[in-house]
Amino acid sequence: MEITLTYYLMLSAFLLCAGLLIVLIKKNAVFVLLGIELMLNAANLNLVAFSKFDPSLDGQIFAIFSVVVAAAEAAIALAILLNIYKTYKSSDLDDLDTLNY
Amino acid sequence: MSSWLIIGFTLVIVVPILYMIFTSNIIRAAYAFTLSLLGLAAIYVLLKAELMAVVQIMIYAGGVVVLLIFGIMLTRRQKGMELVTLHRDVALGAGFCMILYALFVSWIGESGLAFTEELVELNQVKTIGISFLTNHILSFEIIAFLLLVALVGAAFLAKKTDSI
Amino acid sequence: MDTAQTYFLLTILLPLLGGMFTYTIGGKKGINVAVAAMGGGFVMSLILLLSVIDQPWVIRWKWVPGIELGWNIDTTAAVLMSLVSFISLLVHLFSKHYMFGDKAIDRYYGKLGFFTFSMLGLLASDHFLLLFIFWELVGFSSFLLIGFWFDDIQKAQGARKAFMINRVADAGLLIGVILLVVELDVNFISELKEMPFSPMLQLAGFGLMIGAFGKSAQFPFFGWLPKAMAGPTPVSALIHAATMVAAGVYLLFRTQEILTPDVLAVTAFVGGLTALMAAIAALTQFDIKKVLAYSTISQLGYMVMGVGVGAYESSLFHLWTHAFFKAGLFLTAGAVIHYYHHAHHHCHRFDAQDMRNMGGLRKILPVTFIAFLINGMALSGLPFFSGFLSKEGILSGALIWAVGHGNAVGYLVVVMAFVTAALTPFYIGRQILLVFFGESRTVNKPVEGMEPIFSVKLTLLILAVASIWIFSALNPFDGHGWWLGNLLFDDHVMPDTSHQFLLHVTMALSVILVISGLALSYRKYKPDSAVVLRFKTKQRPKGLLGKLSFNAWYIEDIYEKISDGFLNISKTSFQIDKKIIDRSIDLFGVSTVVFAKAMAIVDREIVDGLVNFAAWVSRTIGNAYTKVHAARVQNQLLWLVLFIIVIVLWLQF
Amino acid sequence: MVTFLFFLPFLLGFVVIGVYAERKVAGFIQNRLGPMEVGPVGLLQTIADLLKMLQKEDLRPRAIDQVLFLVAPILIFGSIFTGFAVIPANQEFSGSEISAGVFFLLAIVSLDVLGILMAGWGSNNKYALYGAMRSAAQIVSYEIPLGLSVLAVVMVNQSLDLQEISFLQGMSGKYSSYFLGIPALEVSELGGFLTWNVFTMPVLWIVFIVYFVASLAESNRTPFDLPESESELIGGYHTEYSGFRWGVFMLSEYAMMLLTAILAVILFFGSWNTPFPNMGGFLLAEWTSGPVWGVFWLISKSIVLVFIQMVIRWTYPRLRVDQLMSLSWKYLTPLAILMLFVVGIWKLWLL
Repeated sequence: MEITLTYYLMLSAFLLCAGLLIVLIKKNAVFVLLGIELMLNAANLNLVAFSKFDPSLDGQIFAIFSVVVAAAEAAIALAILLNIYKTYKSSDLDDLDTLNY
Repeated sequence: MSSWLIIGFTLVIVVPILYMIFTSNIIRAAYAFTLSLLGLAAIYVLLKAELMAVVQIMIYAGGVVVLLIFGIMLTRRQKGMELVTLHRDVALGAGFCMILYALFVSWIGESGLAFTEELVELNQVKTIGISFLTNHILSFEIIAFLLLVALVGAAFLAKKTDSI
Repeated sequence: MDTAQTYFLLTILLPLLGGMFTYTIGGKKGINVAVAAMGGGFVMSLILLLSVIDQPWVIRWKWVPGIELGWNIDTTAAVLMSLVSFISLLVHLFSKHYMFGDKAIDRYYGKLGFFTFSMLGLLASDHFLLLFIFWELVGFSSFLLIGFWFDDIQKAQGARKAFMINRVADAGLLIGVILLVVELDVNFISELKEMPFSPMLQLAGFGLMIGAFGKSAQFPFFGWLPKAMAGPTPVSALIHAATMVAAGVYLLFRTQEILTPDVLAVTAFVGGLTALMAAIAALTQFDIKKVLAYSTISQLGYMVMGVGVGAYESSLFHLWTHAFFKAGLFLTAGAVIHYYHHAHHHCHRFDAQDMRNMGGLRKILPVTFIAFLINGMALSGLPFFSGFLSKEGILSGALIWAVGHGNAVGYLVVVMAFVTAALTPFYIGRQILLVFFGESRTVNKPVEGMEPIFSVKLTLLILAVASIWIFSALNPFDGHGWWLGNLLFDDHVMPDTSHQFLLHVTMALSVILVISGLALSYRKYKPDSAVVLRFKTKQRPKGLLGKLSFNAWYIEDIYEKISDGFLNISKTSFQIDKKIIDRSIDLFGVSTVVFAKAMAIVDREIVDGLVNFAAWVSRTIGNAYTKVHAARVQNQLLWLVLFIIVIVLWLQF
Repeated sequence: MVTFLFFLPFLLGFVVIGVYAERKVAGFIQNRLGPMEVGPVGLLQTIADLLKMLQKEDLRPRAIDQVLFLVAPILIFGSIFTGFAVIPANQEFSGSEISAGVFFLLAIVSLDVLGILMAGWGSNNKYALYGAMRSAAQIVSYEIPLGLSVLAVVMVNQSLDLQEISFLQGMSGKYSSYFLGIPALEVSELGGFLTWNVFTMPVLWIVFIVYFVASLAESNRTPFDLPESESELIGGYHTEYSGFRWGVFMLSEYAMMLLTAILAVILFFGSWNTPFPNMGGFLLAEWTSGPVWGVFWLISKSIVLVFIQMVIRWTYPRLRVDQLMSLSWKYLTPLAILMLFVVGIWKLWLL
């Protein structure tokens, strides 16, 4: 069985859709964060897979950058989450409806 | 051998993700996510991207996931209540995502991106390191600065006082 | 800094610095420093006098932009400055003995230096504002001196009263100064000249006059001077003899060029009236210092009257002679009091100033007696003493003035002046007889060896000798023969020869009056007379006139009544304010509140109701619309995904 | 696979001896004898304890999260043991040939935080959770000075491959090596301790101290053992474990000690190179080099460091949490950054 680029792309698409699904259907904010990370990983997989056929390895470099950005994003998101939890005593996204009224 | 390894590690990725979708236990979901990340790192190794794999383990598995688990523990640690989360709009979300996945699959099939030839071995760490400090020096600096700002901001946001 | 400024600054600052040094360092050495500095100041004032004989010194400096202040030291100022320095030096010397042992003596010398500085500054200042500043400084430092024994509540209150009365009169001076500086643009005393009559000028003149009255203790304000006796006796000598009280006379003398005839007339009349009233008050006093205080007021009345009638050079002359003999009288009185303090130091309730307790001091304090006698004679105006000369000038001036104007008020002034001239020897003779003659009425065994020490004796004798005629004028019968007169007033000293007759009349009359006054007092108060014997029982005078005199025309009670009246008025107006005005304002407030409540109901129910209705309508619509785009992140993401799919499909197909 | 075959038995043996040695060292420091009863001078004491431990009942409290509770010790030991995969044992055998070897080692070892958190959470016990949180915070904090100090060595040797770093510290390196970094003192031919990193680059002594302190914290040893401080947290994250599972935790701790010691030896003290230099006719370095000698030198040097770790454990008192954090963030991290800078300048300008 030949493993081609298509295989990785399919896997990446799966990761993306799974992440999107988690973002959409989970009520807990931490879960949503997990979903977002998953989607970022899908992008990374794509980049790395493409860079396998590229001598300059720019794809990998870009993927490393994106991993770093993901780390920064996770830190900020968690800090915000902690503040939200302190304020609302809940990490459920549906409870954050103060602006609705 | 290699193909079967790839398929095996694909399973290591996919099964935990499916578990994540169906479970309502956040902690277990986080560990499942870690497992899939490790699987992804293995895939990277098989893609000859060793540095990327190590970065994946170091930053995602060692950093981001620890942070996430910390977040979960900090937000739910007061009571001994069950750490579960509820689902919402399951049918709608699943429908949309399936449609999207179908579309992706059809596109990928149509696109014909099916390279198979492989590059010669090269010292990836060295290549990437030189690229970082030559072609991508600006991005490198910006990303470093972004990281610094984000960490300082996160520390400021998460500190105990209420003066936000 | 040129020589003039150096001399001047040394003159006025040396006493201040010496006093401050003493106050800071304290102790016996410090006192010597103060006395030495005062001596230096006196020497400097003499040098200053010598250097300004030819040419007056005028020193000007910019104070704030547009306003110049200045000193003006002409011969008059210089003479008076050296006089003040001299008296102050003597007082410094005398106090060394008199105040010996007082625990706050360093503070005393500090205050003394401060007072001397203020007085010298007052004499030297040229600008009216500067004059006012030093005027107030003099008042304040005299308050400090009078209230030196402030832990005695009576003395503290006396100091306060003296100060307050001064303040009332100072308001007049302030008005006058402001009118002069602001309205009439008259800034410098040395540049004064005759001005055309104007109501403003009249008003300013009255203001200055009131200020001078206050400082010189004239008729409505003379209550403060006896109060000021609360201070130490040397202070009384300093304040009453030469310095502070002379400030008023000095002011009038300096500004007489711009005083209108009306002001002068009032000045002359009030001066005469004061002289008479104070002389009468002095008749029945028992306190040795109060007699002298009323006598001072009386003499000041003379001086003020002299300025009023135009005999201002005689006024200044009288100021000069009076400074010496009155200072001498006070200091000798101080010596007497000192003696009684020590003779009765075992008895605390003893009043060392009460003449009814005294008598027979002639043998115990011979030097003091001689000094007192000479000074007393000078005061009473006996020929061959300085007092005769200067008083002669004032009396003749008044007579000439009255004859010149020919109205009833003028003659009234003359009559009052002559009556006073007869009363003066009477009360001073009474004092001498009561204090020095006969036998002691309390101390049976005279305390020997209480004659003051040499420096004090020297002080007393200097002052006594200075009261002999020869130190004022060569001719013992020439009232205008002051040998400083030529220096001070150029050449117009001699009156017209047409009044030669009046001069002779005055002289004869005054000599007769003085001698008869003295004789009368000897007849009434000679030793062992009935009146004197009665004093052992400490009676008070009886009869209307006696009470009036003893209580000094009840002037202080009138002050009390006035202040009570003011208090009552203010209380009444407070009640009116509280009961009527506040009530009406409260009523207005309450009615406003009620009206506002009513308006609030209208506002809330009708105006707000409309707004609320509008808000309700929009909220209802909004709520309905909210259902469509629910504010849930994930719902919106769901819509987002849907639209992505739709767009993708649309692009694809 | 070779790693598996060589290091796993070695590790087990090391733990048995290490526990015994630790007790003896403690006895020596506290001026007593230590275990004396079982076997000659108590040599069999650890074996006896091991047997007792293995026979214990496998206790599982009812309220635990079964999966996490069971997986946690395996994850911890697994991650640490994976770290051994990249360790070169001698010239011949260089472990897994990953070009980012030392980086991989740090990364995979950092996974044991997840295991600790898993154990603490899975136990469903307050003390266990506190211990786990403390431990995670500590390990994450000390990873930074640790990584920076390793980075300094990496800069000196310009390689992430541990085997290459090892070669550079001997006679067979690619580049010439200079004693104390002075080009006049070339020692490439002499070998021995003269070519070790700490001697060719003396600043690395300071870096080594930073590394050593951080590695103590990484392996949760005294004075940084507050995650499991018995007196406060009754054992920390492994409160609820017993028997064999507890033994795995113990094994992980000793494995971590050994791993950090071996890494220190590889990075600073010449890896498997001999300490004896060639001296004229006495070619000591060449006589004492070879595959077997390499393993011997590596292990013996590591055991010296482990001994130092034990001595420190029984000498110093435990730190407070705030002291722990301030030590990491206020002292070690800035010092490591400064040293990185100094080493970089030294490398660029002097060599």
